[in-house]
Amino acid sequence: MRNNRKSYVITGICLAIVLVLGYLLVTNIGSPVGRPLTTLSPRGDKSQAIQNLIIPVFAIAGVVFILVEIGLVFVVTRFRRRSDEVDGKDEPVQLHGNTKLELGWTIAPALLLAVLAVFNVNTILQMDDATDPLEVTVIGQQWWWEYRYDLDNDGAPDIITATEAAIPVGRDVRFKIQSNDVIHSFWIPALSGKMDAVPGRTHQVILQANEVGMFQGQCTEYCGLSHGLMRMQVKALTPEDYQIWLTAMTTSPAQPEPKNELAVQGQTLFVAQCSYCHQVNGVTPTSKSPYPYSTVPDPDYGKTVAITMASGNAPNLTHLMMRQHFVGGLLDLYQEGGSVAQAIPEGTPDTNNIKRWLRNPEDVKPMNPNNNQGMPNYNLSEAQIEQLTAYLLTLK
Amino acid sequence: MAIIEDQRPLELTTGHDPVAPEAPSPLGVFARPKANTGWRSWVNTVDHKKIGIMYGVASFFFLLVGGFEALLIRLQLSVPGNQLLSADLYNQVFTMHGVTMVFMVIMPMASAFANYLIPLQIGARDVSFPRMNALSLWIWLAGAIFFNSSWLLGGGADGGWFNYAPNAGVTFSPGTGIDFYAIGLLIMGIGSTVSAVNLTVTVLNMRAPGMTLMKMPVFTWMNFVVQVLLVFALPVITVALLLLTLDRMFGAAFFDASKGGDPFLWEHLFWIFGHPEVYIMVLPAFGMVSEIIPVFSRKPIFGYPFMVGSGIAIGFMGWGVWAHHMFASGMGQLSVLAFSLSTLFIAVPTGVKILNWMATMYGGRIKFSVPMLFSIGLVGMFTIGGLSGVTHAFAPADTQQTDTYYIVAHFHYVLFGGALLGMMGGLYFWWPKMFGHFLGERTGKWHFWLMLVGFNLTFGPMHILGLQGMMRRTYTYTSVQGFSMWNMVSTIGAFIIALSLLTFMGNVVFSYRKHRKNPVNPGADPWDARSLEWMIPSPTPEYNFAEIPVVEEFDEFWHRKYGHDENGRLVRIAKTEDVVESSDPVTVHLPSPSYWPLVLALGMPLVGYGLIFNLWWAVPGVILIVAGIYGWVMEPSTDPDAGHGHDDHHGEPDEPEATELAAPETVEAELVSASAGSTGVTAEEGDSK
Amino acid sequence: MITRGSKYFYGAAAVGLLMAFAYGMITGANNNGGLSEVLSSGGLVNSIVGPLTFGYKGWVGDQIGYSILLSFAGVMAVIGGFLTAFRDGDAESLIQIQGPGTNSDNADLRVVTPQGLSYWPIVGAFSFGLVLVGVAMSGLLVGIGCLGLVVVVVEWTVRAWSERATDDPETNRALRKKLMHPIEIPVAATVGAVAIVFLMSRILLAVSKTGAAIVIILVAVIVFGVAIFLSSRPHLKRSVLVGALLLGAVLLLAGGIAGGISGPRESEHHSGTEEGISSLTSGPSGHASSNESTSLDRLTVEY
Amino acid sequence: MSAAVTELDDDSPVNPGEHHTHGPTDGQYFKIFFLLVGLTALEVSTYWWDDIFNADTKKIAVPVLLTLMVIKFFLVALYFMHLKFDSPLLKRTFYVGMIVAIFVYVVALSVMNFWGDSGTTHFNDPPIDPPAPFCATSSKPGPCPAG
Amino acid sequence: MSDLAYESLEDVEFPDDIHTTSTGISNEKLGMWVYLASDCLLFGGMISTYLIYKNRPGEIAGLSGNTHKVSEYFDIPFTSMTSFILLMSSLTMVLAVNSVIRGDLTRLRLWLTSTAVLGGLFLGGQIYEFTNFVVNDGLGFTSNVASSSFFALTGLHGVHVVVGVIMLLSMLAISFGTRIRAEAVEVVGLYWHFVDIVWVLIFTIVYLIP
Ligand code: HEA
Ligand code: HEA
Ligand code: HEC
Ligand code: CUA
Ligand SMILES: [Cu+2]
Repeated sequence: MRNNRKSYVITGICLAIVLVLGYLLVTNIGSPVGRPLTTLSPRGDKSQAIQNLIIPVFAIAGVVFILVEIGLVFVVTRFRRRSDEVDGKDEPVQLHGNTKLELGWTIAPALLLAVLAVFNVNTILQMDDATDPLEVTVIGQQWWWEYRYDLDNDGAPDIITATEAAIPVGRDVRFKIQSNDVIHSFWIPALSGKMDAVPGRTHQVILQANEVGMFQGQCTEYCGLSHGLMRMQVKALTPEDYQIWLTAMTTSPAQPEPKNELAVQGQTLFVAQCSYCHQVNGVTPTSKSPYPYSTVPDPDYGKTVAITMASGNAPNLTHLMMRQHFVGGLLDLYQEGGSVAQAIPEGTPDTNNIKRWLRNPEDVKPMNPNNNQGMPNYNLSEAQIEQLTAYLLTLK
Repeated sequence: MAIIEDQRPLELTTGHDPVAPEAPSPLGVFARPKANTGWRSWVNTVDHKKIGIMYGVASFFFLLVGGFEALLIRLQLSVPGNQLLSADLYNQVFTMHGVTMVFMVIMPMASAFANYLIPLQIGARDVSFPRMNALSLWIWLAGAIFFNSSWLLGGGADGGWFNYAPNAGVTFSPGTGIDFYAIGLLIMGIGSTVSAVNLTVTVLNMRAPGMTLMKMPVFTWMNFVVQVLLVFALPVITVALLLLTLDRMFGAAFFDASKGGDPFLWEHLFWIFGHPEVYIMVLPAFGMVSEIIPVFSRKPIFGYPFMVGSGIAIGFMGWGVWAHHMFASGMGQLSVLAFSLSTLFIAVPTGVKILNWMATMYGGRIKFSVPMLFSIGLVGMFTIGGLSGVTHAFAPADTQQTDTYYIVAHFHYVLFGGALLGMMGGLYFWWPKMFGHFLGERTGKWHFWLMLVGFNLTFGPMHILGLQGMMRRTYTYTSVQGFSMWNMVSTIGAFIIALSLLTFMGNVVFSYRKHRKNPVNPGADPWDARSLEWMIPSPTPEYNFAEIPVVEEFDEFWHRKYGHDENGRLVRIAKTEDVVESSDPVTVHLPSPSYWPLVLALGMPLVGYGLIFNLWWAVPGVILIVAGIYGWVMEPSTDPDAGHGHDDHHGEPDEPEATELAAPETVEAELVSASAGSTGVTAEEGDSK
Repeated sequence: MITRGSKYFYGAAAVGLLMAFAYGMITGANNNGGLSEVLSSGGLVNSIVGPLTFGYKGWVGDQIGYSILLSFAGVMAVIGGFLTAFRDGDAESLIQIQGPGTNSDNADLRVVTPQGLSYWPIVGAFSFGLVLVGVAMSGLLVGIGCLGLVVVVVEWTVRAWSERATDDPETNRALRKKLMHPIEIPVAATVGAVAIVFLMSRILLAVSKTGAAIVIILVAVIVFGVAIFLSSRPHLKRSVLVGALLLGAVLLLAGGIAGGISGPRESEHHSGTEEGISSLTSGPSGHASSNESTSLDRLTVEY
Repeated sequence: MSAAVTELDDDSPVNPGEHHTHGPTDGQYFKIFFLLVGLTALEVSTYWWDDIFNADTKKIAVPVLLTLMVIKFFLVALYFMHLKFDSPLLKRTFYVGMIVAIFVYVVALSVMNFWGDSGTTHFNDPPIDPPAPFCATSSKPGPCPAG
Repeated sequence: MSDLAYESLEDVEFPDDIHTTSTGISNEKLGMWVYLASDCLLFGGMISTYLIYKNRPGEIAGLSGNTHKVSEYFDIPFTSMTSFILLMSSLTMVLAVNSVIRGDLTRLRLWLTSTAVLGGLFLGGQIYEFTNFVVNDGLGFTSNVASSSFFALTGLHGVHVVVGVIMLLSMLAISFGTRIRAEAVEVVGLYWHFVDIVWVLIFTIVYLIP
């Protein structure tokens, strides 16, 4: 009796739009190109496991979405009040409910979710599995990450580095996550999910990279001023390259050659000025008590380590130039950029970036050194900056 | 009950009463307030309707404030590397935005409706404790102003709205912003607790004859659930905030890991409160939609018991899912597992609601009035938010999504697309009842469509951004991260929302002007609606019901107008004009206005400033609070001198202080005479508690 | 409306304030090298800011004089405020009191003279005495005395006002109650509670550890027992009740003062008490008494 | 007490119940009080149980104490606070609060590993598992194959 | 309607719950119960905090103060006495309620006074205990998290008792001046007993279970 064509047409159009948009989205948003942090392009087996859960979940959510929204459009257009309708005539049937129907749509979603829950449980249990993991300790602090490798399992770290961690492809890695001040969160989206770094606790994230690559990461728990710029990288190397990296990192860099005068002066300056916080193994004094940089020391942070390898709570710069990024990945150390993982970085150092940092660190990254949070601006002269840069370049 | 029946005619409502000229009181400013008009009548009112309107106005103001902050956020993020806001300022802005929107917009706006409508919907003349009602308004407002005054006094809070420790401790946040957060929320929490107790008791105790619980309108039901949730959720955050205050101001170390404190304690306490809180925000809107959809579909709500039951179920289940905000916190696999599962199933009762609304519309005759548009919008938009909620109920998936814009998208879809859209619909729906004129229908449609489009443009792209890895609470991003395009879209969307809100404000102004020029009363029942509030004239008279209705059915008012024929089709049985109340009240006696709630509330922020800056400032605050409490307790809730002369208390023996102990007979006499004068008057003196 | 009577007080307040500022400024300048020096060296800002911020920033020379003048101004302003609020000296209210036909000039002041007994002068005199004695003996007494004086001033003022507020003494009393009870009752209640708590804790601190447990339960049982005894009598005499209360209060007061004077027991050498012995013989038994002496050293006593 | 008060939904206010009955007499209160005192004395005595009996008795002290605590709690709530005699609505109100509190906080304590608290001064137990036992001679996790 | 009020004294004490509220329970009483239910969550939170921290006096770097648990300093015999006192005060409170229901103002005042005094004694005991911790044992509020949470919990309870005592004394004062309603006494009594109940929990969970 009523003309419902219009309703079907509108509903159909809406459905078509939704489907087309959905298709475009699904095919587009997952692409990692130009989106270093995307969560939809797993490169490791843990992130793949998550992906395997996400896809059916999204699919079902998408189906429910379409059913509800298209249903809504249909109901609303189909039962709209038409211009020729008057109150009191042909009024709607007064339906108060239908218990069976309602029970139905109580139970059906519950069942659906129960099925999904099985996969969910399965994946959760999977996340902590690891075989013969390489263990790396990660320490979050305002606003950078430190990594420690204890190669011989003697409890004392053998490699201390910042910002960029190296792992071998194909091996499980257990990141043991700690924090030195406030809560941070360690996240390499291509490899695994997040894990918070909570002061006083040790958490773990297990991951495995399936291919060589420089994977971007980002601190994701709000941690104060520069939270947004607290980035990090994990570079996955072939096992052979990884060995090369290990060897390089465990041998001390050569002292600057005497004829490289700038660098020698830079070293002196560094020991005088910078060793208050930074450590270069074998060069800076090791016996200083930790700079009261943060007040939330991890149980073993600061006690054992400070004496042997770290002066204060600032990145250990011993092998600075072994890295492709610094300042939490905000700046590149080499002009060729840092997107390709190399065991020993090659290329021309980007001295401009280093100088920019030394000139005014707070210009690169907002920090609060007055409250012991971050690196102060020492108002170095250009000459001093040249010297320091020359010295830093020797740290490879 | 608050209002007794008295044999004298009502003298209160007209405002200017020629019979009783204001007799100058020797007490001057300390005298009991009498004003019925002008700003004073708002300051001293205990009328739930005026209080509701003040809640509404204040929360709308804060919507503009919070929205302004949101616009700043969006401007800053519109292009990569933007320098508009510094990192520090940005952190303050998003924190204040979140807190403002949650505690100063959505919650009080829900309170506005709850205050205004609950007594009307259950057929009462006021809430159970009218003065306490005023108190909760003033305390909340004092707290809100106190909290926002931090902008002028050293900077806003910058710890995020959930303010995780230890970043919120003095070591890492030495400024005063977080003190304002802690104390501001404590103050507002006191206000909300008072109001929650009040409204809980109101719903239980003040219902009209025959109005059993299962005959209450869904809106009242949902608000009842919300009040109960508040009663239980607020103390939890109170504990958390107390501990935080002790940490920050008194040298304790509850959340300071270096001294043995545990940051997890804060997380748990916050989210034990926080998750019920999100349902506290959305259920009132659900209630409104459940009123609007049946009216404009001309069908009863589908599955009333299921609607009520699912609301209760949501309320209960909400207590068992809080740790889904902590899937990435490292609390341990077993906990993650348990909370992941419990969270999944909270989709079930919510789904029941969505589907029941659709079933209500199904087979109806839908009139696309503005309130209905907003309601349909809610059904559509909330579903999106709910479904994204379900996707992060899967814990492993959530470890990829948490703290990204995907979450931001989720909660704006549920908060804006759920709570705010619903309340916008509510405003259009109840506006004629509150103010006696319609909001412009055509402008309203503009408002709706602009809002819907702007909203989706703003928050839709955030799903994509989040999945592409953009983390929340970042004050900037770099162009290589590939977030630029969608952020721009989102910013444009935000300004479309702003435009829609301007449209709304224009609508308010112009429809009022039009009404002033050419007053047309919409009548008691402009929408042909269903619940009791539509039985009484618009705008609602001060006494609400001239005669308390006796309720026989759910949707009582509707059933007085309509029945159905043998096919179950709707037929009219009575003319609306014959069913609605005519306004000639005979026997109404209203609670008298009072200043004390305001006095008491004013003391609170003073104590707050005292704690933050200098304890001496707290002294006047404490004095105000104590004077407020005792002034209140000693003041009869109904002014014996009001309007009808000295009746009640004159029988009372005016005992000179502490004279001899009364002999038993005297005692009896005392009690009798006291109650004689006070059967009604003492009635809401529990108020004095 | 600002009533006639209050105008004088406002005037006095303004004068006092000005005097205080001037006094603070001048003495401040004097302390910092003399007026001319200040004017020439740019210290002017300090000497202006000083009195304006009540000495928070900048200079105020003679603090005491400055404070006295300021307090004078404050008191005058408050009294003025009271008078405005109560419309004292307001022609209209006087007329209202005395009925039509009078105007403010021929109002018969005897009509509005206060009647009835008042204890406040006595309390006032007593407080004043306390202050005097206190000046010689201890700051605490001065404090109590001052507090007493403030109370007297407030109570007396309100009472005096209320007695002529209207021509109906009944109403006047009611007015007074309405105004003062919200202040009196909480203050009295708090003072009562604090007194009990404070005195009791002094007594407990003075006796030995076991003694404390015994004392507190004894006191409680006595209170409890007396209450039961009294209530079990068919007719309660008011005098008995008051007597019991008074006796209790006096005992508590005496005990508290005695306890307070004898000072807290010293945990180590409390010869003769069981506690001292048991801690020697049975050792820590859950209480880290071995630590007590060391931790005691580190501590600044907070009581 | 009338049915109207008992059944929330029947309490049509048109016809509410009569006045509710009052609580116990003074004498009954005294009895309950002495009961409470006795229970408390029993509770306190656990403090010396290891002295009086032997050290093992301390172990059962905790459950005993908790039981006594619950009994005392309900004695006060039901009698002194009239819950037993008042409208069941009040009972429900209070019990809902109590149950929510117990549920929420017990779960929170469990999640924070309270029950397994090792008593260390550091956090209860970092939820990291001990390194999986690994055998150098086998490529699979787990202890070395026998032999 | 109002003649009902004269019918008997029985009805007079609850002048407002006759035929007026939907549930037959007066607003004040219901309100107080709702508030008490809410308070369960408050004390639950504080007790949980204490439980979490009680064994963590925190011997890690950066800690100031005492490294002992609070529980090492408890004086159980003394605290038991204060617990008894609170029980007594609960008894006197119900007696007060019964008195006012009977219309016996004299005994009402007697019992109110004794309840307040007993409450005061309890507080005196608590001050004594705190002073002992601080002065003799060197364990202050900021010594370690265990002590902070202990003081916060018992302090919050103490504040509740203080409020209760002040309410009782005010009630006493009001009973002289104006009329007093049995309902009001009963409601204050509910509060008082709740504070007692909480102490029952604290005494067992905090003091007796080490
Ligand atoms: C009004 C507020 C509101 C509401 C109603 C919800 C509803 C839900 N929320 Fe949301 N949530 C927030 C406000 C809200 N949330 C906020 C503010 C945050 C962020 C806090 C912060 O970090 O700042 C948050 C964060 C948040 C998280 C944490 C994310 C993170 O930080 O990692 C999670 C995780 O599980 C979650 C889940 C859910 C679920 C499962 C629901 C469910 O209730 C949704 C149920 C609804 C539906 C599912 C749709 C309709 C159902 C059907 C049509 C039936 C069929 C459906 C299925 C079979 C699936 N929410
Ligand atoms: C409760 C409801 C609520 C509402 C309604 C909104 C509304 C909006 N929100 Fe908000 N938001 C939150 C709750 C809410 N938000 C919460 C809880 C957080 C988390 C905070 C945290 O992480 O701690 C958050 C965080 C948040 C973020 C993430 C910040 C970050 O993580 O870095 C963003 C980013 O775009 C955002 C944007 C917006 C926008 C554009 C709106 C728009 O819809 C706003 C629309 C309103 C207007 C546009 C106002 C119109 C004003 C005028 C027309 C006049 C102008 C006014 C003056 C000149 C005074 N919000
Ligand atoms: C007060 C402590 C402090 C001092 C002194 C200090 N720094 Fe730093 N420095 C830091 C901190 C903290 C960081 C990490 C900043 C970040 O990325 O957030 C840092 C980072 C750096 C980096 C980047 C390292 C990386 O891994 O990203 C370099 C290079 C550097 N500093 C060089 C210097 C030089 C050269 C000096 C001496 C002139 C110096 N610093 C003095 C604290 C200090
Ligand atoms: Cu570190 Cu965010
Ligand atoms: Cu949640």
